[in-house]
Amino acid sequence: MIFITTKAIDTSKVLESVKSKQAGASVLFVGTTRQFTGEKETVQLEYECYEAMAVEKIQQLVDSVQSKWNIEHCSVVHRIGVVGLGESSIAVAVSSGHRQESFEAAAWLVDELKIQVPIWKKEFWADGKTEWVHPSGTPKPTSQDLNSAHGGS
Amino acid sequence: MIFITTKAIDTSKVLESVKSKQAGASVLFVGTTRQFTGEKETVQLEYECYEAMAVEKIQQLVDSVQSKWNIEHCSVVHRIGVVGLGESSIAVAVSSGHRQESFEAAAWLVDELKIQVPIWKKEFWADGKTEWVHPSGTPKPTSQDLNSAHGGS
Amino acid sequence: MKIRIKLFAAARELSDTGEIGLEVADGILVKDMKQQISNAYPSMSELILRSAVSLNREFATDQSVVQENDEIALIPPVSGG
Amino acid sequence: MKIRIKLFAAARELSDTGEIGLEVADGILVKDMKQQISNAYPSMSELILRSAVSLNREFATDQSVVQENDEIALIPPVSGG
Repeated sequence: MIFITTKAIDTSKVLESVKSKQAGASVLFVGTTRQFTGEKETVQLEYECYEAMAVEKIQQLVDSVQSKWNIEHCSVVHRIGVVGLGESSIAVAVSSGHRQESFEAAAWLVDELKIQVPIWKKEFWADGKTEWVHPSGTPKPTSQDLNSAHGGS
Repeated sequence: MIFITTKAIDTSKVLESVKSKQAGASVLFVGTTRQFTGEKETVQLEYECYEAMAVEKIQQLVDSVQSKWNIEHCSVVHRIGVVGLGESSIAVAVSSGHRQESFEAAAWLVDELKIQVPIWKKEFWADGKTEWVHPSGTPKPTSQDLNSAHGGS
Repeated sequence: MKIRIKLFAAARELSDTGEIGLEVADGILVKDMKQQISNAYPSMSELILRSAVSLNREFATDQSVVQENDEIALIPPVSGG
Repeated sequence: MKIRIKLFAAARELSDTGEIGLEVADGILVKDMKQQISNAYPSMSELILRSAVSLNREFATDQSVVQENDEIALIPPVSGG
């Protein structure tokens, strides 16, 4: 299950989507809007994405997870639009025969998603200011990108 | 939330129990009854526990997690009795400001639970045989045990 | 002194009971208590070698002293999760 | 050749549009295209320095060749999750 939605994420459905009798372990990661970053207070976040590319990049990450680890299923759902305090912006679920694979794969997938997938977050601070969050690193082509340049599958 | 139950685990409630506006990340681990271990087929598992000690040991693990990592909340639910194929025997949820803490703490807690908490699993194999799973290692007192000998809080 | 020892999992099945009573010397060490259980219940002796003992719901060492009224349990290698 | 470039997030807000059109040399390299966007939209120039470019939904390098009818986007540093 891979999709991008403007609606609230049903995290139990994301977990359910990776269930398998072959799996002894499932790991669900949920990213939520945090109220404080240091001293600064957030009132809400707003996410924007380049949807066609985001879905393809997420699919590539899921494919990489499937090839790097012995896992059963992997699902990724990202919400866009306004995400209020405590609400979920992302849910990643992975199932595998043994737990180590699910933990590693889920953590890796979230790390990579934050580097490679064209989704952007706008902070709405409590002081009324807004700010697009643009980490210092520039998105870099991966070897996969270079191999499949102009591929776009 | 820490408890041991004979009923099916509501994993979404376990995840819900760690929600916090201070948390940007939640990780839920769910252990389920796997059908195959190598060539051997399982039809169900049955768990037994020394409940008073198990709850205390889980509480100690949760306390350790709270002191080792900067986390918001941590919940552990373990099911005992018969757990059918695909059903959940354990759910561990951790929330934290940032995701790395939740991933590390949840993985550590499950690892330690499997070493330190007096819960035992009986395999019911498809060939009709049954087997208590007793890993080769003997449960070892931790420094915490030695410090609190005859403590029992 | 008279002690009672809780048994679980394979130990419970091998002895066919969830708790056994034993008359032991005052101030007996855990290792000697384990030996005495082994002698009284030979069916458990192999498992006892691989098992820990808890006193008042904390793991004890072989050198721990068993006191009267301690809550004692034999803890075979655990397999929760 | 005439190309169209999708803009997102801060780039979209700085330029006040989700897509810009540009007349560029045939076979232009990504790095030269970025420079040309910078010249045409100075408000984005600082952000462009830190942004990647995608061609047909894959990240391109500075040396990638832009072809007519490519689906082109400027990708500021991402912050999903």
